[in-house]
This record gives sequence, structure tokens and C-alpha cells, in this order.
Amino acid sequence: MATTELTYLNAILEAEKEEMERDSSVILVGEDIALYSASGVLGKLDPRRTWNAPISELGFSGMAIGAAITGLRPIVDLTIASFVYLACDQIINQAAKIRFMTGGQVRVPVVFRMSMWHNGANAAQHSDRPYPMFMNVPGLKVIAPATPSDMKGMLKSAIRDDDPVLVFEDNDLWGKKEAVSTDPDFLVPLGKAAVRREGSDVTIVSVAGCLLHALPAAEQLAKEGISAEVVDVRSLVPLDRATILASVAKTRRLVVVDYAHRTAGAAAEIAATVAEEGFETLRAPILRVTTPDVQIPFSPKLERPLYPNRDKIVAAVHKVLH
Amino acid sequence: MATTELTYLNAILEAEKEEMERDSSVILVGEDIALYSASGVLGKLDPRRTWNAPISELGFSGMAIGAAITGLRPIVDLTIASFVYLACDQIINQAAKIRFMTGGQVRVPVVFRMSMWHNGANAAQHSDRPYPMFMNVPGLKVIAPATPSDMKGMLKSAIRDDDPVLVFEDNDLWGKKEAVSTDPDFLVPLGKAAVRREGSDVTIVSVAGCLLHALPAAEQLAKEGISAEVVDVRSLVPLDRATILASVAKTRRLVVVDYAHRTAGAAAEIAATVAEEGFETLRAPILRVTTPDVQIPFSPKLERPLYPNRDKIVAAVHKVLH
Amino acid sequence: MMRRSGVKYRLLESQIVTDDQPMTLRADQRREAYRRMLSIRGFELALPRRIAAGEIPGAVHSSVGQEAALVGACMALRDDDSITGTHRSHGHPIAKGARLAPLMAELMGRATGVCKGRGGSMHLADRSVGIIGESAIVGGGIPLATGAGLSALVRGTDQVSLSFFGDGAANQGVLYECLNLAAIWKLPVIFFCENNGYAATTPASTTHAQPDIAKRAGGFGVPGVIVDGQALDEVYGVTSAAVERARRGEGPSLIEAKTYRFDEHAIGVFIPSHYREADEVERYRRERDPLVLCRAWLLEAGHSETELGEIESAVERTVAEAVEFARKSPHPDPASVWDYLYSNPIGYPA
Amino acid sequence: MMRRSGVKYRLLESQIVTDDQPMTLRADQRREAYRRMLSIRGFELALPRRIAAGEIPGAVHSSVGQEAALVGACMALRDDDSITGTHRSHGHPIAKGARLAPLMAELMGRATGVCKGRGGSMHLADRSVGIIGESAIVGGGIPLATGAGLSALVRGTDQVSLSFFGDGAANQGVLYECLNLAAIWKLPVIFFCENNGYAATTPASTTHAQPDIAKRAGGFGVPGVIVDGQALDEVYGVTSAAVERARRGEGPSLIEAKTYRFDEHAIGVFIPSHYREADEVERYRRERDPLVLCRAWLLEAGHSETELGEIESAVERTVAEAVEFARKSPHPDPASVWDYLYSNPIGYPA
Ligand SMILES: Cc1ncc(C[n+]2csc(CCOP(=O)(O)OP(=O)(O)O)c2C)c(N)n1
Ligand SMILES: Cc1ncc(C[n+]2csc(CCOP(=O)(O)OP(=O)(O)O)c2C)c(N)n1
Ligand SMILES: [Mg+2]
Ligand SMILES: [Mg+2]
Repeated sequence: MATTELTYLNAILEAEKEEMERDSSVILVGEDIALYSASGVLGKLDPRRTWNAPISELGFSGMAIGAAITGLRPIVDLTIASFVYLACDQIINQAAKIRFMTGGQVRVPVVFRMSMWHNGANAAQHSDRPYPMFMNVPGLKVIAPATPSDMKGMLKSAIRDDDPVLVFEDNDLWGKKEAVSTDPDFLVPLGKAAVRREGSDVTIVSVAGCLLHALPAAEQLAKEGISAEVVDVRSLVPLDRATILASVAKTRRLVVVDYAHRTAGAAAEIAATVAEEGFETLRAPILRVTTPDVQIPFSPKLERPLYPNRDKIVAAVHKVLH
Repeated sequence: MATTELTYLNAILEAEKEEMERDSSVILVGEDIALYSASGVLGKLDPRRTWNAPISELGFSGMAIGAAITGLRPIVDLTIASFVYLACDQIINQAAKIRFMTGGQVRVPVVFRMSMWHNGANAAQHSDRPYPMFMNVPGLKVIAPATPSDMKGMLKSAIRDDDPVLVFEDNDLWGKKEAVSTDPDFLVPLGKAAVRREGSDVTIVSVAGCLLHALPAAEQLAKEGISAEVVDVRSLVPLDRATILASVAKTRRLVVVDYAHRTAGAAAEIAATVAEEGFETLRAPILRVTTPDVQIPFSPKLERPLYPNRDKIVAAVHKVLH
Repeated sequence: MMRRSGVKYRLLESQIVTDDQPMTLRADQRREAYRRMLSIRGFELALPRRIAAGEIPGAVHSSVGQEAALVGACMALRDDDSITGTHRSHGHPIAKGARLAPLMAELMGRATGVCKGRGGSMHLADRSVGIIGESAIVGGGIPLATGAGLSALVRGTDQVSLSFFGDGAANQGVLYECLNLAAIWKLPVIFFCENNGYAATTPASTTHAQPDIAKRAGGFGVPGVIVDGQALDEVYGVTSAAVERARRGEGPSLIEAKTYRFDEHAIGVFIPSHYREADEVERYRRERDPLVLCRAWLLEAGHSETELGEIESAVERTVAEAVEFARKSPHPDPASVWDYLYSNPIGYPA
Repeated sequence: MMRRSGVKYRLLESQIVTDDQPMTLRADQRREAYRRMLSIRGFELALPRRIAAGEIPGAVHSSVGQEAALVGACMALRDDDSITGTHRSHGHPIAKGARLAPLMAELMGRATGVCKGRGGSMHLADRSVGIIGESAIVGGGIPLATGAGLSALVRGTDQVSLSFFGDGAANQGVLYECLNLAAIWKLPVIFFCENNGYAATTPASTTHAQPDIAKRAGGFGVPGVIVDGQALDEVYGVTSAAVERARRGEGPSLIEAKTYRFDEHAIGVFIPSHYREADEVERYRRERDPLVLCRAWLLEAGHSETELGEIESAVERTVAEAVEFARKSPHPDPASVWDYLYSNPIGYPA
């Protein structure tokens, strides 16, 4: 497999560029995206393929859904995830429901991308991670890739998928690099978790960018003689319950790590799944290492201590091993 | 305690009427509410206390938040819960955050009421139960009372509370009657679950209107010699984890019942809490009896089988007892 | 072309009708338009008995009184033009030419329904005649139609799209976001307001500071026009002009059809409120019934009683057949409930 | 009153200035206005060094170039009138008369900050001068201000509220929902658009089909007015008229101040894009600097060089003191992070 070194951010651009080249029905919609076409990062583009939008999140998100129903494959860049609330009526009441409500008469191949910021002193209105709310909405697919290769392959799968897909990106991943396939048909399937590291004593399930802490935690634990398996969920809907359950069946202990707020978050669903379907194999409480239920403050001194990190994961693992 | 027989719906009206009489800063805002003032159910009202709104959910919800910050206590009637997505930017990005973001310079005493419909052939756009998404938002309080007395007492507490409170009502409760206190200061505190029936073999935690099935299920089980404890959560945020954990510590088995969709719902949070903090006391998997992850269809033949009911709860209890 | 009301259409801001001779319907189109108007009326009038018999669950919103606005608008469209509608969803597909039987079956929640029993009364979307959504979320269809316009532009076709919405929906901010999107990109979209004067129990006069929704368009660079929504030919003329403008790549228009709803907001939902006078309803039924006006106009235009009578009995038969078809149709299999949620289900249902 | 530009304010739809003699600032008010404008400029100009020194985290949006619009508007308000602002949040509190030290401390995330370190640069809301929110969600403050207007009406005071928002925010549908709400209920609200021609990297000319945002108001029954946002007295005059109208119970107005942002969209966020010409920026800095224009006007109005010089040095000192105060202030205690989420915490934190 031919590869090239790409950052997570460039993996996004490559995926978009390749899919736009491959399929003329793929278009981009979003605020301040004129710079994409201007900078040429997406190649020579027909101006009708990028739509630099007014600040009208509800309107242009719904517009993209309508365009999807009528033959296009729009990629909507909502920029920062905290703005999605403005658009969520159209995403939830239309994109997720309209195929079902019409008895299958329409398809809704639309992608919504949004980035999640933390430790950047952006304060509460720019720091949300709204994927939990969309996980409760049947009809959507929700992904949160954690590596450049996954981002490229999963975003391409999302663009080719005939259902609405929400893509959540941790902005601190943007600069991360790795070798990524250059095959224009390189796809990473939606709905499959990845075992990033095998282990036998405890399973650490990591959501989105938390992989940056889960892997170092596993390394640290290895030094102490504790063998941690790290599962990167990648896809929140569909959630790969089988891989998670298989891992816990082996390790019998589970720690779930997620930057989202604690109550009713992605970690709750993962824990509830294992408490329901993997209970017999469990030997210890399921611990959640999440951001506590408080809004994100501006001051870095207040903000930084709130998030999951290597040490908190290690401490949780120690706890479930006793 | 003097009481009067009230339906759940009349309990709502009584609570609003009493609080409006008590405190001139309480106002009502919502679509088609002119009929309240016209019908006189709320007594003789200054026209400036009820605001029959245009269909502008985002605008008037935000308006209510602004009014709350500047001295009023608005009660916003969003009518059907599926419309809340239009307003949720203001609820999440403003109501939940603005006190925190201003370092406590403002208070946001606003109530949002919304009703949830099921088994009424209303189809997907009128059948949502969006409380899970709000449970993940720090700064909000979220309640779902299941009896007329709780509704009156908790709604009154919500109106007097200085924080934003979301009130979710199962519309099939509207006609249910019971004796309700007439004391104008009768309050049921937010954040406390109610043990509706004591038992020793299994805990059934019920969310919102599911109490209508949980209690009959417990009765049915009693006939079989199984003693079920029924906990009505009433308040989703704050969630009374202590009462749930205490019950499970006694019964060692847990079934959670909720009409909301399964993934990342309220039931997931309750299950995750017990898997984390009550694991040592558990003797069986935690089962969730919820609506599966599918949009709600129009056809009653398709719709009815989806929801939790007495038999499904009984079956789940049988399962955790083996 | 005779005028059945004092109200000739008023143009606002900029002219969307290009000449003094507005487009008019040909004889065959007039017959087809009358057939569609009658079909809406007949379809709606068949419902109360079926509801009483317990055959139609849920709430039902009737379009009786608004037939001329619906059909006048749709006659200006091609089959491959897209439309979006509202919770008051029966009239739009019929006006666009849909077959009645699958619509009626849908109201009864049958497997043969146009939406396979998953949509029901508020969502009678028939894709085969261009309907891409009937939104029971008030205002929800507006951005979808805007997107269909964008899609036509990107794909390089000359299709247009038209969004029906009510006077109540005109207070959803998304309308203005979409007027603006359509204006800046010259999207081929017609924003068509069925202003029936009320949103459920709320008179438009209490929720709009000035009575003309079309006047809100100009500020967004979109021409606005007001038309008598009870007059088929006027609605047709003004919509045709907007459609031509859109097809020429000159962008969107907003049309406000002043119309009236003859029935209650919904059948099956009881809201005890006196928000409009019985008198007013009676006056509209008596003087402004679009079918009565249309019939008189057709006779004047030279169509014979026999010709119209034939259309009338044909429609009556079609409605009766639709009811029979629906009643005999099977209910969907509960096990099929998972179908049609995803186009590409992945491990679903679990 | 001299005109520093050809643009005298243009009235749209309906007259909100009641006579030909617009309200003007008294001598003491002129001094105070100049002090506030200088304070904004001085405050903003002090930031780059503090950012470079790593003392101010996060993104910073400067109001340099827009001082006359901000101060002209706020001078028309009383201390107990409410305002809402935007992500470009430093200018609003200073224009409304806030003390600089707690604002600067907030930018540095200190415990002594006006928001106790929880808000930061995008949220410098100072309630003590009437600011009820600075929303970093574009358009988010508009309904809050509308609610403050409703509150004043219900409580029977004669307070008004004013919402600042940008040309970009004018494309959020919520603005039109709120114009309508304020119009139908005659709420005492002033919708004040700081039209600086750009939303981040997007020229307003590409996202508005016609250039005047004020023209969008008329369709909602709200008078709209365009004013030269670089001219303190004109902004003051037109805002005062809108305020008086609101206090008299006659309802809302929309004011569009044509202004310009001299700096990049944000300091600390690099967006490589050539969305406006260096030339254009230079021309505005040279010819349309509100402080230069204001100073010339004050001299002409009879204020002496000495008088202005004194104000200038006083402001310089205050800014320096604010920086010193902020730098010496303690950071918040991490254990205090739970404070101020709830007014009435129940079992919180768990
Ligand atoms: C977003 C939303 N808000 C409220 C409702 C409840 N509702 C259903 S129909 C209706 C009135 C709509 O009025 P209008 O747009 O004029 O359409 P009409 O019913 O007159 O055809 C309302 C308020 C809804 N369905 N969706
Ligand atoms: C709802 C929302 N969408 C997008 C953004 C990102 N954003 C921040 S400022 C800005 C431009 C705002 O333009 P304008 O309203 O003209 O204000 P200005 O920056 O010119 O003062 C954008 C798009 C945001 N903060 N909120
Ligand atoms: Mg209407
Ligand atoms: Mg701007």
C-alpha cells in the first residue's frame, strides 16, 4: 500500500479533494470556506462546488439536506461543534427522519463536520462536544476518528455513504501525523472499533481524541506490569458493541475515557452496554474517566484540570484492579 | 394536609396559577396560549402576564431567557417536545452557560415545559423525548414528574428555582388523577427520586410516564412471589443517585425503564451509575427496557410494539432473576 | 381572464411578472386544474367518515378552502420540479398530480401507503411527483426546497423548486436565512406562502406587525408579490412568472397567496378557543369558495356543463376507489419497522 | 454639528428621528464620550504585547475602528438600560462606562476578572453597567436583549435595551424572529448593527443580496435607519431618537452603523486569506479613523487642546493601571471551578 505522511487536518482535505474529484455531486458548504478554493488545497474547483455561506447555520444545513435528497452529496463544515445547536432541528427533524417518514422514497447522503476545542481558553460557548445528543437520534451515523488514517478513510466512507453522517474532530488532533494510504479507494468502514493495543488485564475504551491519553496510559501501565487493551471506538453510531464486549470478555475490567461531560455521555452508553451484555464477564466496577459536569471555563488554570489525561486513566485502572 | 382531586394537566395549571398569583414576575410565553387567558383557567390575568407567541421558538425562548436575566420568571410552553431543537441553541448556549460565563453576575430563573406524545399516531416529527440530550448539558435542571402531585409540587419548585429548569410531560399522564395538596406553598423538591413501592428482589427504576407500566409490572410480579421495588426518578438532573444506589444495594438487581430511545438515553446514565458505584452489590446484568433505536412510525401497528410496557418489564425482571 | 375579486395581484419591490399579459392556462390545463382542485376537495371531504369509523388515526389537517392556491401554484411547475409542503399535507401532492389511492392508504397507515405507513396525515410526501418532504415541523420544508434549488443549479438542470408554508411559518427565522441564501446565489426557488390568516388558534394579525408577508422579501433582495389565493388563474399567472424567472437563472421570488381555511385547524385535536367568528367562516364559504369561483370561471371560459360534470363524476369515483383501496390494504408487518430508517444499514437493527 | 462624511443618516421606511434637530451631546457628555472612545482604543492597543507575553490566552477580537459606533450608541443609554454584545466584546462594556481593570483581569483569566476568569475575551459582560451578555455565538445576544425589553415592559419601568450585532449576525434568522416579536408587542428594543463590512473572512457583499441591513427591518414593521458609524454625534443622535421612541412605548428600531474594523478578525487565530485589500484598510485608517474624526470635531466644538490632552493622559494612565492590576491579580483556585454554574446548586458538585 502506497502511503504518504499526512496530518489529521490534511487527511481531511485529502479525503474531500479525492471524493470531489471522484464524484461531481460532492460539494462543500460552510462559513469562510472560500479560502479552500482560493488556496487551491482542493485542486481546481468549479466555483459551483464550494459555497461560502452566510452565518445561517439552520438555513444552510437544511439546504444541504435538501440538496442531498435531490442528487448532491454535500459536506457541511459547521466549523466549531458548539454551533450545531442552531442547525440541529434540521439535522434531527429532517435529515434523521425524512427517509423513514417517506417510507424510503428519499436518501440523505450528507456529511456534517465539526471540530471540538479544548485547552484553548475558548470558554463555554466554543467548547462543547455534542455527540452524545446525536447518539440518541436514530437515523444518524456519528463518527469520531482519532488518527489521520482513520480520518481519511472514514471521512471518505462517510461521503460515499447514503445516510447522514456527523463527523466530530478533536482539534488537538489536527497536527498529528502518520502514514496514510494514497489509494483513492482507501476506505475505513463506519461502525468498526479498532483495537489499538492488545492487553489482558483491563480494557480502556477511548472516545475520539482521548486516544492521545489512553495509549500513553497503557504504556505507563505496561511499565508497572499491567497489560491494558486499548479500544478506539472511532464510530459512535453504529457503535461496535461486539469488539468492546469481546475485549472485556478477555480482560474482565473496563475503563471508559471520554472528554465529553459525564452525565448521559458516550461513556455512559458504553458502560451500560457492558453492564447489560457483558456483566457475567466483569470483575470490577466500570469506571468512567470523563470531563465532570461543569461548563468549560476560560481560565486555563480552571480548564486544564477538568479533562481526562494519562494520570487519571492510570489511576482509574489501578482502582479497577483492586 | 388539605387536598383536592386533580388531573396531571390541571395540576400544571394550578401550579402556574398559584405561582402567578404569588409572584408578579411570573409570566407565560408560548404558541396558542391565548386560550389560557381567554378561558380563565389561570384566573384574572394582567394581559402583560401571558404572551401568545408567533411561531418563533428560538426567538421567544431566547427572549424568555433575557427576561429571566432581567427580573422576570418566565414559563415557556414549547408545546410538543420535538420543537425544542429549534430553541436549543438558546437553551444550551445561553441559559445553561451565561451565569457561569459571567462569573455569577446573572441568574436565569426560566422554565421550559414540553409534552411528549406516544401511541397517538403522530409520526416521527412529533414523538421525540429529547431529555437525554439536555442531561449532558451542565447548568440545566431537567425533571419528568409522573404523578399529578409531583407535577404540581415540582413545577412550583421549578418556577421558584433560580436556575433554568426543563419540564418534560408525558401526555398520556395528562388525564391521570390524584389527591393534590391545596397548600399554596406545597413544594416537591427537585433532585429527589421517589420510592413508589418497596421491594426486596429487584429494583425497577422508572423514567417519566413509564411509571404507568412499572407499577402494574410490580403488581404482576408480586403475584408470582417476586418483590419489586419501584423507584420513580422524577428528576433527571440532578439525578438522585443515592436513592437508586440504596435500592440496588438492597435488591441487588436492576431494570431501568424508559420510553426514550435506547442509545445514550437516561437509562444508560442510570445503568452506568450503578455499574460504577453499585457494582459490588449487583448480582445480575442491568437490563434496559427502552424504545429501540428507530424513529417513531405513524402506523399504530408499527408504533405500539416499540414501547416499554408491563409485560416487557416483567420479562426483564424474570431475566435478571436467573 | 375575469376577476372574481377586487384583489388583482399586487407587486412589491420588483416586478416578477414580466408583461401585462400574465401566463394563462390552456383549455386542457384548465380541465386538469379543475380535476386536481376537485380531487383535493373530494379527498378531504371523504375523511371525517373514515376518522369517525376509526380508520384514520392521529390528527388531520384539511386543505379545504385553499385548493386554488395549491393547484394554481403546482400547475406552473413541471413534473420534475421539486416541492416541499407542510403538516397540512394532503393538498400539495394532489395539486402536484399524485394518485389518490396511495395517499389515502397512507392516512390509514397501510403498507400500501405512499410512505409505507410511516408518515401519515402530516407527511403525505409523494416523491414520484416531485415532493421531497412534507414537514410537520412548521417551517421545516423551506431549507429543503432551497437545497433542491441549489442542487438544480449545481447539476446544471433547469429544474426549479417551490416551498409551500403558512403565515405562521413565516415567523420562523429560517425563512429569512433561506430567502437570503437563495437571493445571493440566485437559486431557482419559489417561496410560496399559503396565508390563510391563522396559525392554529392565532390570528396572523396578532403575530405580524404589518399584514403582508410578501413585504418582508424585498429587504433580502427578493421580489415579493401578493395574489388572491382563491383565484386559480391569478395564482397560476404569478407563479408561472416566478418559475420562468427562476429558470432563467434570475433567482428566487416570494409569493403570498391570501387564502382561507374553511375547516378547523385540525380534525381529531380539540382546541376549545374562539379565535375567529363563525360569521367570517360563513362569509368565506359563501363568497370565496375557490371551487365555486373556478367552476363559474370555467363555464365563462367556454367549458360546458357536461364537460365539468364528467370531471366531477370521475373525481368522485377516484376518491371512492382510493378509500376502497386503502381499506382493503394490509397493515404493515410490525417486524418491518426497521425498514427505511437507513439507506445503508450497518449492523442494524442490532 | 459638522459632517465628517458625505453620509448623513438615511431614514428608511418610517422616521425614527422626530425632528430636524437631532439630539446632540452636551459638553460634559462629549468629554465622557471621547474618554470612552479613547479607553477602547487604549485598551485594545495594550493587548498585543500582553498576548505576546503569553498573559492573555485564547482568541482576541479588537474593536479598533468601531469606537464611535459603540460609544455613540451607549451615550444614548442610561446606566440601567440593558445591552447585549458579541464575541468582539471589549468595546461594549467600555462604551457603556465599565471600569477597565476587571475587564483586563478577565482577559488574563484572573480571579479578579469581571467574570471571575470564566468568560475571557469573547465574554466581557459587566452587569454593573447593564450588560446582560456578550455572546460568542453569533446572533445569540439578540433574543436576550429582546427579553430585557419585554421585562422592562412587564415590570413597568421605562428602561430600554440595545443589542449590538454584526453584519454577519444579520444573517441569523433569530434576528427576524426578534424584530417581529419586538414589533408586535412594541418592546423597547434597539437592534444595533455594527456593519463593519466583513464577517471573519467573508465580505458582506457576498452574503447579502442588497447592501443595507436596515432595509430588512421595514418588512417586519420596524423602522430602519442607516448611519455613519464613524461619526460619534450622528450615531448618538439617531440612537437617542430610537431610545426616546422606545421609552415612549412606540416600539423597536433597527440602526445600521456603517463602520470598519481596522485590525484582523482576531488576534491569536491565523486565517490565511486575502479577503480585503491592504489599500482599503489603509484608506479607512487614514481617512475614517473615528478617534481622529472625533478629536477634530471636539476642537471645532470649542474643546481645547489642553482639555483633550488631559483626557488622553488620564486614559493612558487608567489603561496602564488596568494592565498592572490584572498582572498582579491571582489566578482562580482550580477547586472553585464549580462556583457560579448554578444559582441554587442541588447536590452539586456530586
Ligand atoms: C416548529 C413547530 N412549532 C409549532 C408547531 C405546532 N403547530 C402545528 S400547525 C401550527 C400552525 C401553523 O400555522 P401556519 O404556518 O399558518 O399553517 P396552517 O396550519 O395555517 O396551514 C402550529 C403552531 C409545529 N408543528 N412545529
Ligand atoms: C453561530 C456562530 N457561527 C459562527 C461563528 C464563528 N464566527 C465567529 S465571529 C464570526 C464572524 C462574525 O461576523 P459579524 O457578525 O459581522 O461580526 P464581526 O466579527 O465583524 O464583529 C464567525 C463566523 C460563531 N462564533 N457563532
Ligand atoms: Mg395559517
Ligand atoms: Mg462584521
